[in-house]
Amino acid sequence: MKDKSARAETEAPGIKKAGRHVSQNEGLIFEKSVTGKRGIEFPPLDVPALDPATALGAEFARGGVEGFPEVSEIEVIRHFTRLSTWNYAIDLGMYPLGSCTMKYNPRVNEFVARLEGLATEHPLQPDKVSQGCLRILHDLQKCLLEITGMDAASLEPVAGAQGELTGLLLIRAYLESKGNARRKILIPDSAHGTNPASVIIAGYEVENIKSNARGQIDIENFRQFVTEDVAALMITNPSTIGVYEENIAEIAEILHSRGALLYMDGANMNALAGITRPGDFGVDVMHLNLHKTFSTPHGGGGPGAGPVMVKKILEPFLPVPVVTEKNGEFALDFNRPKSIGRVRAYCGNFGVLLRALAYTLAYGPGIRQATEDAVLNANYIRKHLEDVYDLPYNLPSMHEVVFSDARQKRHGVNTMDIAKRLIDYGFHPYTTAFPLIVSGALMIEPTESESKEECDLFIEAMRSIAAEAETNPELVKTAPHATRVGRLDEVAAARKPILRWKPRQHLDSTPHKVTATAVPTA
Amino acid sequence: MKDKSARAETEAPGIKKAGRHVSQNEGLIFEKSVTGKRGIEFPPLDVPALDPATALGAEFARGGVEGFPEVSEIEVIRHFTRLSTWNYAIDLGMYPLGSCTMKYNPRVNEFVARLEGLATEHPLQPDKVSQGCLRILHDLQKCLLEITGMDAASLEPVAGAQGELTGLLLIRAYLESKGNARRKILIPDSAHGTNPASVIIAGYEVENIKSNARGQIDIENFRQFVTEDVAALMITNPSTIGVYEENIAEIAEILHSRGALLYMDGANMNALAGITRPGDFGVDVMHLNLHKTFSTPHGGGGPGAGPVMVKKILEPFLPVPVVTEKNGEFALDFNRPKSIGRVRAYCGNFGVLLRALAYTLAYGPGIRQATEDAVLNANYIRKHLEDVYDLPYNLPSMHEVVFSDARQKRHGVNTMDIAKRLIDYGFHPYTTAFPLIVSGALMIEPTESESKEECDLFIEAMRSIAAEAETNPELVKTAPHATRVGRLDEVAAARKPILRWKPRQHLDSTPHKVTATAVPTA
Amino acid sequence: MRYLPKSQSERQEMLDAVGAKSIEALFETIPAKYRLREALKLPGPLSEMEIIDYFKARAEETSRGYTSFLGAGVYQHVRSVVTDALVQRGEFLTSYTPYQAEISQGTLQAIFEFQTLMAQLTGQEVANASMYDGSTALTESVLMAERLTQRHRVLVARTVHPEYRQVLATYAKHLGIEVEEFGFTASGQIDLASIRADALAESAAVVVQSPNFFGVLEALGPVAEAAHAQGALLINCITEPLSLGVVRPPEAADIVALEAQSFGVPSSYGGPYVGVIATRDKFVRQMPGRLAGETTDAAGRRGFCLTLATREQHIRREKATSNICTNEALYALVVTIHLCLLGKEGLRELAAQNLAKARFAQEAMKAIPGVTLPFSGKIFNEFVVEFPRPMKHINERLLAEKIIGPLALDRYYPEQNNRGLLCVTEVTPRAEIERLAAAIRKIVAA
Amino acid sequence: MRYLPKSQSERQEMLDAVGAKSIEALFETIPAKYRLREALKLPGPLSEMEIIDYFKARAEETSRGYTSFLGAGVYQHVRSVVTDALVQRGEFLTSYTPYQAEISQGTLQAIFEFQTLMAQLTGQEVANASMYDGSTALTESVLMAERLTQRHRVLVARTVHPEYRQVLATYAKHLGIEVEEFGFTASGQIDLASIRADALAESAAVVVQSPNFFGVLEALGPVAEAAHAQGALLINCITEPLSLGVVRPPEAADIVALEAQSFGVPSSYGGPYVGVIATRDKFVRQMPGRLAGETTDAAGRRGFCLTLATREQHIRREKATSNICTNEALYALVVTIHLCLLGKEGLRELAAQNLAKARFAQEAMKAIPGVTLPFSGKIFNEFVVEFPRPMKHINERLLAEKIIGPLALDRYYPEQNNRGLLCVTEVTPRAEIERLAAAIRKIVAA
Ligand SMILES: Cc1ncc(COP(=O)(O)O)c(C=O)c1O
Ligand SMILES: Cc1ncc(COP(=O)(O)O)c(C=O)c1O
Repeated sequence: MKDKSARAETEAPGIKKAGRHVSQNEGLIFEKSVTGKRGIEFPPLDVPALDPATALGAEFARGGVEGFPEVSEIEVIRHFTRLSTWNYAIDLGMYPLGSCTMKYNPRVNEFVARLEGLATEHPLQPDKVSQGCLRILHDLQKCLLEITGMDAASLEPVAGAQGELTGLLLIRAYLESKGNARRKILIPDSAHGTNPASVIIAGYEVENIKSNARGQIDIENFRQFVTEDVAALMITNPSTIGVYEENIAEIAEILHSRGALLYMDGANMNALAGITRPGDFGVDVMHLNLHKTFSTPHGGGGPGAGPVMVKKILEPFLPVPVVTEKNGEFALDFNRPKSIGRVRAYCGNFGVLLRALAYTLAYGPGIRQATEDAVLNANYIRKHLEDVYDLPYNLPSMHEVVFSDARQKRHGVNTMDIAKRLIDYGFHPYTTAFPLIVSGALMIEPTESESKEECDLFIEAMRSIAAEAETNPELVKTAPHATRVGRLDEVAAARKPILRWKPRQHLDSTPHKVTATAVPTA
Repeated sequence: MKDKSARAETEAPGIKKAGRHVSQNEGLIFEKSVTGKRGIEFPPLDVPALDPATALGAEFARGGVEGFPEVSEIEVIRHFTRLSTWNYAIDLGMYPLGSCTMKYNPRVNEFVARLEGLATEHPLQPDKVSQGCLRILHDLQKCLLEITGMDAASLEPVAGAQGELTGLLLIRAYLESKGNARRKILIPDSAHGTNPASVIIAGYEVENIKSNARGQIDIENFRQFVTEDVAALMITNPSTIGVYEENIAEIAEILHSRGALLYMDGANMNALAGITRPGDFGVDVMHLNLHKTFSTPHGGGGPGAGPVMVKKILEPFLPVPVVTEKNGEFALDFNRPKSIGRVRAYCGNFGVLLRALAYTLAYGPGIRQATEDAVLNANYIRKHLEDVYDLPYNLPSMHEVVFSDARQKRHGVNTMDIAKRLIDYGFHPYTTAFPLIVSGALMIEPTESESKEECDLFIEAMRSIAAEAETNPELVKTAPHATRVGRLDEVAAARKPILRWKPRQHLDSTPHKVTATAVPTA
Repeated sequence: MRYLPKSQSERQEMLDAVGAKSIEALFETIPAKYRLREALKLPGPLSEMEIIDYFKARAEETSRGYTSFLGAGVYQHVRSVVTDALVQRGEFLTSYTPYQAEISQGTLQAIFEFQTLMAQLTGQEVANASMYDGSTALTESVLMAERLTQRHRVLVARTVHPEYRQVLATYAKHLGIEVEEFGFTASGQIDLASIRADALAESAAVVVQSPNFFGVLEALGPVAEAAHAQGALLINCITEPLSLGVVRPPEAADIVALEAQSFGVPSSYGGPYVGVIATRDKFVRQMPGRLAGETTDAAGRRGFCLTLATREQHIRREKATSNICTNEALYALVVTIHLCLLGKEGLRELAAQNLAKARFAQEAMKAIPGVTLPFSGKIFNEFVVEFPRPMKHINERLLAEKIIGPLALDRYYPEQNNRGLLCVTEVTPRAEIERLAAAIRKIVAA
Repeated sequence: MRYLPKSQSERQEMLDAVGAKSIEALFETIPAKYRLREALKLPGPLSEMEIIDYFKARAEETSRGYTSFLGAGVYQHVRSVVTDALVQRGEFLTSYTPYQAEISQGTLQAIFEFQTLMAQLTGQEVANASMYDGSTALTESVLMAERLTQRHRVLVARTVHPEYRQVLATYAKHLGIEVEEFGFTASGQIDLASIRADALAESAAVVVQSPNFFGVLEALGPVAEAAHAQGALLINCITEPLSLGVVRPPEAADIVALEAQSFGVPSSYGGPYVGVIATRDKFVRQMPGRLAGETTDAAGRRGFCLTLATREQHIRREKATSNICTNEALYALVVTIHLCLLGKEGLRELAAQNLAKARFAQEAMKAIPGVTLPFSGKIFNEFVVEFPRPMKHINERLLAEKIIGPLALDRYYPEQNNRGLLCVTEVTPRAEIERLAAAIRKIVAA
C-alpha cells in the first residue's frame, strides 16, 4: 500500500490539525508570457486617435516595455489563484504572531470599503462633495479618543512607524515651543525596531534603558536617566513580552516633573481596549496600529494605519490636514500655523480607517469583551505550556505570552526550529524575531479570534513538538516537512541577491521550466 | 535528509505540474458547535415583539431545531475556506471532463449577476418595473436564436435535462395537434443518460438504435426504424464520442418525410457555435446547456439553464411564460392557449441566463474563435496520445476525443485507474462514465480555455501514466497518492448509507475528533 | 480575445502539429453547404467595462427605490456578505459535480452538511443534495409517491402554490397521473372533510403546503392520519422554510418538498433557487436527486462520496427515479453557509421577528376602514387582505407611490378578485408598513 | 458577539483552567484606579446590516453623479473585477508579512513579480516591495541619496507635487537636510539654468518629476548630466506611471520614486496607495523597504524569501535605512495583477488612449474664447488651463453643474490664481469633456 506509507510520512500520528494535499505548481508570470496574448480589452476610443510616436517625438516616445508579460485573463486567474494556495492565512487557522495581533478580518469591512461613493472619491475634491468621507473620519476619531482617553487625534499616519515619527515630531515641536527640543529619547531594550529607527528621523538620539529582572522598568534607576536632555520616554505598554508596566503612572509623573513627555507605542492596545485608557494613566502621545487592534487586513505586509492620539498641549502641532466639524459640516483644516506639517500626501489611508470604524461599530462598548477573550486565550495557552517551555519572565501575561527555547536548546533545537515544525502541525509560527531581552524567544499572541478548540490544538502541537525535541531533534531541526518547499537558503539569497526576473536567466524557458518550483534546478 | 525523501515519494520525477503542500483538516460543522455561540446578529426589532409560543399555540409552536450548529462568524469563514481547499477547480487547472465543457467562468459575469436592481428583483413584480430583467432575457433569446438558426425559444428550463423534457413535450403537443402523438423516441446508444430518462417522463417509449462501426447512425437501417410509431429522433451532435453526425441533414429529411421530428441535444454546441447552425441542417427542436457552452459556473453540480430553441411549427406550444417585445416594451406572455403549460415556477434561472448573455456579449461574432480553439485543442491532444491510447472510433474529432483503456487493460489498469493517477499529476480526471458504446472510455474535452502549455503538460502526464501502466501498474491502480484522502470505499457507502450527521454517531466528539478526516478512525 | 489563452502563432504551431492545413480542415466533416460563410449577427465583442455598463443600465430599469410587499414563494431576507465571499471562492464556484471524491471533498462534505441541516429543519430522516426548485421538488415528490405506492392518482390542495400545481400538471399529464384538487375553508386551511375516503384509497398521496399559499399554517396531523388510514402518503410542500424556526416541523409528512430560497439566496427575478426533498429512511431508494454519504478510504480516513447512484439517470437511464442531473449545488452551498451563520439561535430569532412584523402589518391593515383579513388561520409572515376595490385599482395607485403592493390573488384564483397576498419580513421597515397602510387608506377612501 | 468564537461556559472553563477566580483577576496588574468602571461611550454594537446601512448612507453624501476632472497625483483608470476577485482571496488578504517563507510562497513570488514589473516599467535595475505612497517614497529617496553621497543638501524642482515636497520638508527638517527649490520656464519644465553648479556640487541629489505636477514631461538627460557632473544624483518622481506605457522610462535617473495608484488601485479618498523606489543595483544596499529574492531549498527547488534584511529596522534598529515596517503589500499585489492583465499591449493601448483624450481636451479648452494653455511643454493626460476668471469663480459654477472642475493651482502656487490643472483619462467620456467645455464657455462669457 504505497499510498498509506506515503501519507504516514507526513501525517505523523501526533499531527491532527493538518494533512497534505496535491498542490499546483506555477512558474513566474514572465515564464508564461507569449507574444500576442491579451488579458484585457478596452472600450473603443471615442476621440480621434493619436500616434504616441508622433505626438511625443523621438525625445519622449517609448517603444514598449521590455519583457512585460502577455497572458490571457484565465491565465491571470489561475496564476494568482495557484500562488494564493501556497500561503497560510487567518482565514485558514490560528496565526499566533506575537506583537502582530493577527485577528479575524471581518468580511463586511471589505464590502463597505468597496462601496461606490467611498472607494471612488478623490482626495482633492471639494469638502462639499466629501461630507460622507469626512464624517467617517470624524466618527472614527471620536471612537479612538474615547477608547484611548486622549484629547485630539491625527489620522494621517499610514503605519505604526509613521505614527511613531509623527508623535516624536509633535513632542519635538512642543518642546521647541517651550524653548528647548532636548536631545534624547529613552527606549527600553524590549522595544520594537521601529521605535529607535523613528527616533533618528525625528532628529533625536536613542538612549536604551535596560529592563530589570522582571522585564519592567526599574523605577529607581529610571529617575537617574531622566535628565534635562531627555525629551521623552517611548514605551510599549503592555511591553513586547506581554506584561503591563506596573509603574507607568509613576513613570509619567517622573517625566512630567522634569519637563519630559511620555510616548506610548499602542501596538499592543488589544490588551487594554475597554479595560484601561492610556490618557488616564499619564500618556501624552501615542499611536495605534489599526491593522492590529482594529482588525484591518494585513494583506501580506500592509497596508496599515497608525493614527496618533495626543493630549491638549500637543494638539496645536498636529500634522495637516485635520478633520473638523462645525454644526454638522465637516471639513479638512489646513490652516494650522503651529503644525509640524505634512507626513503624507492627501488625507491618510482612508480605506483602512474606514474598515477600523466598521470594526469599532460592530463591537461598540463590547470591545471590552474582545480584550478579555484575547487575554484569556494568552493565559490559557501559557498555563498549558509553562511546564514544557521556559518562561523567562513570569509576571502575569496580558494579550501574549513569551517563552524562551532554553530547554529545547539543550537538544540543539532552537525557537526557529520549533516555529518551522509548527507548520507541519498546521499552524503559522509565533514571532521569533524579538524582543531582544529574551534570547530565543517564542512570542505567542493568539488574539480573541481563536476558539478554545483551536487553542487546544495549538497547545497539543506545542507539547508534541517539545517531546519531539527530546526524542527526535533532527525531525524538528529539518522541519517543515509538509510544505511544497523546504527551508530556504536565506544566506545564499542575501549573498548574491536575485531581486528580479531577467530573460537571460531563464532562456531555456519551456513548459517544463514553468514548474521549476517543483523540479530540482540542480 | 528526511524531508527530501518525504517529498520524493509524492513528487515522482515525472510529475511536473503539481506537488504536495500542508492542508488543513476540518470536522463537520456540527462537531464544532458549542451552545451559545452566534454567527450573525440582527438589527433590533422595530415593532412590538411577539412570543412565538403564545402566538402560534401548542399546535404549531416549535422549541428549537435539534442539533442545529452554533458557531461564530470566523469559524464559518474558516470551515468553508478549509473545505474549499480540498476541491479541484477550473480556476486551478485543466478540467477535461468530456461532455461537460468545463471552460473558464468569466469573473465579470459574477459581478453583473450581483448588481442591485438585478439580483434583487422579485419574479412576480409588475412588468413595468421589470423592464431591465425582461430586456436581458429578450436580448439573450435573440443571441441564442442567431447562434442556433432556430425561430423561437423558451428560457424556462433550468437544466439540460429539463430542456430535453420540454422539447419532447413540445414534439408531443405538436403531433397531438396533428392527431397522433405517436409512441416512440429513437435514441442512439451513445446518448447521455438524461435523454432516455426524459423520454419516459414525456410519456414516450425509448427505442435505442445502435451506432455503426464508425460510431455513427447507419443511414440505411435507420430508414427501417422510422415507422409511423416514431415521434422523433433524439440525437446528440456532435455525438458523445465527439464526432459530427455526417448524415444529420439526410436523417432530418427521412424523419420529416415520415411526419417525425428531429430533436438535437445541444450539450456539445461548443463544437459548432459560429461554424454551423442546427436550424440550418434540419433540427426541429433542441436545447442548449448554458452551464457548458455559455460558461456559467458549475458550482459543484449546478445551477444550470437548458433553454429550448424550436422551429416555427412548435412555437405555439412553448411553455409559459414567454418573453415578448412590442415597440420597446417587454412583457411576460402567459396567454398562450396551446402551451404545454409550465415546467417550472416563475421565469427560469434568470441569474444563469444573465451570465450567459454576458458571455455572449464578450465574444460577439468572435464566438467562432472559441469554437475553433476548442476543436484545435481536442485534436492536438488526440494527435499526441493516439499512439499510446486506443482510439475506438477514428473519425475526425470535434471538441473532444474519446479513447479506450484497451491497451492498459492488458496490464490490469483501467480507465478509472488512469483517471485517479491523473490527480497525482495535478489534473482533474476526464469523464469515464459513458458513452456506453465505448468500454473503458477516456472522454477528454479540453475546451478553448486551455493554453498550449496546459495541453502539453496534460499530454505529458497521460503519456507518463501510460508508461507507468506498463512498468508499475500497481502505482496506477492504487492512485491517487498525493491527495489528503485515498480512494474511498464507495461500495460500503452504498451498502449501509450514512446520509447525515447524527449526534449519537459522534458522541465522543472532542477537539481531536474534529480532525477525523486525517486520523484513522479504525 | 482576453478569454482565449492562445496567440496566433501558437494556433499555427498546433495546427501544424495536428497536420491540418488550416483550421477549416478540422471542420470538414460538416458538409460545406451547412458551414457558415458570414459571421453571426451578434452584438459585441464588448470589453469588461462595456459589459458592466450594459448591465448597470438594465439594473436602472427595474424596481430600485420601490418597496415590495411580495412573497408568494420568493422572500426577501437578510443575507450576509460572508456567504457571498465564501461561495465566490473559485474552488467552490468553478468545480464540477463531485464524482471524483478525492479532489472534491470540500463540495462533498458541504453537501453532507446540507443534507443534515435540511433533515434537522424538516424533522425528516434524510434529505437530498438539491432539486431545481420547490415546484419541481414537489412534482418529483408526487412521482416518488407514485413509485412507492404504485397508485396513479394524487389529491392536491388548492392552497398549494398555484404555479407549483401548474408544473405538477405538466409533468403528470403524460405519466398517466390523475391530479385531483380539493378546497379550503374559511380559515384558509384545507377542507379535509371534502376529501372522500374512496378517493384517498386510490391515491398515492395527499399534497398540502404549510404555511400554505395564503400564508396560513396547515394542521398536518389529521390529514396525515386520514391519508395513512387509506394507504396514501402525505406530501408537505414548504415555500417559506424560515417558518420552521418557530413552527413545528412536518414530521407527520412522509415526503417534504421544500424551496430553500429564503436562506440567503437572492430573489434574482426567479432563479436560481434551491429545491429539496426530505423523507423517511425507508423511502430513500425511491428518492430522486444526488446524495452524499460518509465512508472511509483504505487507510480508514473519513471521507464523503456521492452514493446510491443506481437511482440516477447516468446509471439507470430510462429506469431512473428522475431525469435530473445538474442540480442547484452552488445555492445549496449558499443555504448551508447561511444556516451555519444563523445557527440555532439566529434562526429562531429571525423567524420570531418575521412573526412579529406580520402581526404588526395585520393590525395595520385591519385598522383601515373597509379592509378585512378574510382568513382566520394562523400565519407566519404573509397573509391575505381583502379590499373594497379590485386589486388592479389598488396596486396601480400603490405603484405610483413606489410601492409594489400585495400580489393580486385573482391571477390564480379568479373568484378572489378583491384579495391580495401581503408579505412582510425582517427587512421590511416598520415605517414602510405604515406608509403602505396610509397609502391604502387614501386609495380606498378616495 | 458574532466575531468571538466563545460561549460563556467555555470562558468559565478556560478561566478555571487558568486558575483565575474571574476575568478581572487577569487584569490585576493594572492599578485599580486606572481600570474603567463604566462601559466606553461608543456607538454600537451594530449588526452587519446596520454597518452596511451606515456606510451606504455615507456613500450618498459624496460625489456620486458628478464628473471629475481631477488628477494631480491620483488618477481614475479602468479597474478589472478580476483583480478584486483575486485580492479578496483570504490567502492573500489575511496573511501577514511573509517572514515564514515555506508557507508564504504565494505572497513572496507575487512580490518578486512586482519588483520585476516595476524595474521593467521604470527602466531601472531593481525595485523594492513597496513604500507607503509616492510622497514618502520620494522623501525616502532623498534620505537614500544623502546616505549614498554623504551630502546634506537637495535641490527640488517646484514642478514636483507640492504635497510631496511638504512631506519631504517635514522629514528633512530634523535630519539637517537642506532643501532648496528651483523654478520652471514658460514650457512648464524645470529651469535648469537656474541651478548653480556650486549648489549642485554640494547636493546629494536633484529632484524632478515627469510628467511633472503641471502634467508636462521633463527632459531628464540634461539634468542628469549636470547633476552627475557635480557628483549629485538624479531622483525622478512619477505620480502617473501609466505614462510609461508610451513615454521613455527615466533610465537617466539614479533613483525613481513612483506612485503606482494608477494601476488598479481605487482613489479611495487618499489611500491606501502604493509607493515604490527603483534604482541601480549598486545602490540596493542603501535602498529602504522590503525585498524578495530568489533562492532554493535543500532539495534545490526554486523558492523566494525576504532578503537583505540587514537594511531594515527589525535588524538594525536605529541604524536602519528607514523606519518602515508595514508597507502596502496588498496594493502592490493589486498593481501586479492589474499589470499582468494589461500586459505589454494593453499598457501601451491604454496609455495611447489617455494621450488622445488629453489632446482632445486641450483642443476643446483652446477653442474657448479667453481660455489659454499657459505651458508649451508636451503632456500626457493632464495640463494647466488659464481662465479669464479666478478658479474659485469657475469651479463653484461647475460644481453646480455636477462637474468637479480643474484643480485650482493657487492652492499650492498663490501666484497662479487663474489657473487650473485639468486631467482626463480613458474613463472620461468625450461627451463629458464636451459638457465641461460648454459649461466653461458659458461661465467665462457670463
Ligand atoms: C510593538 C510594535 N511597535 C511598532 C510596530 C510598527 O508598526 P508598523 O509595522 O505598522 O509600522 C509594530 C508592528 O510591527 C509593533 O509590533
Ligand atoms: C450530452 C448531454 N446531454 C444532456 C446533459 C444533461 O444536462 P443537465 O446536466 O444540465 O441536465 C448533459 C450534461 O450532463 C450532457 O453531457
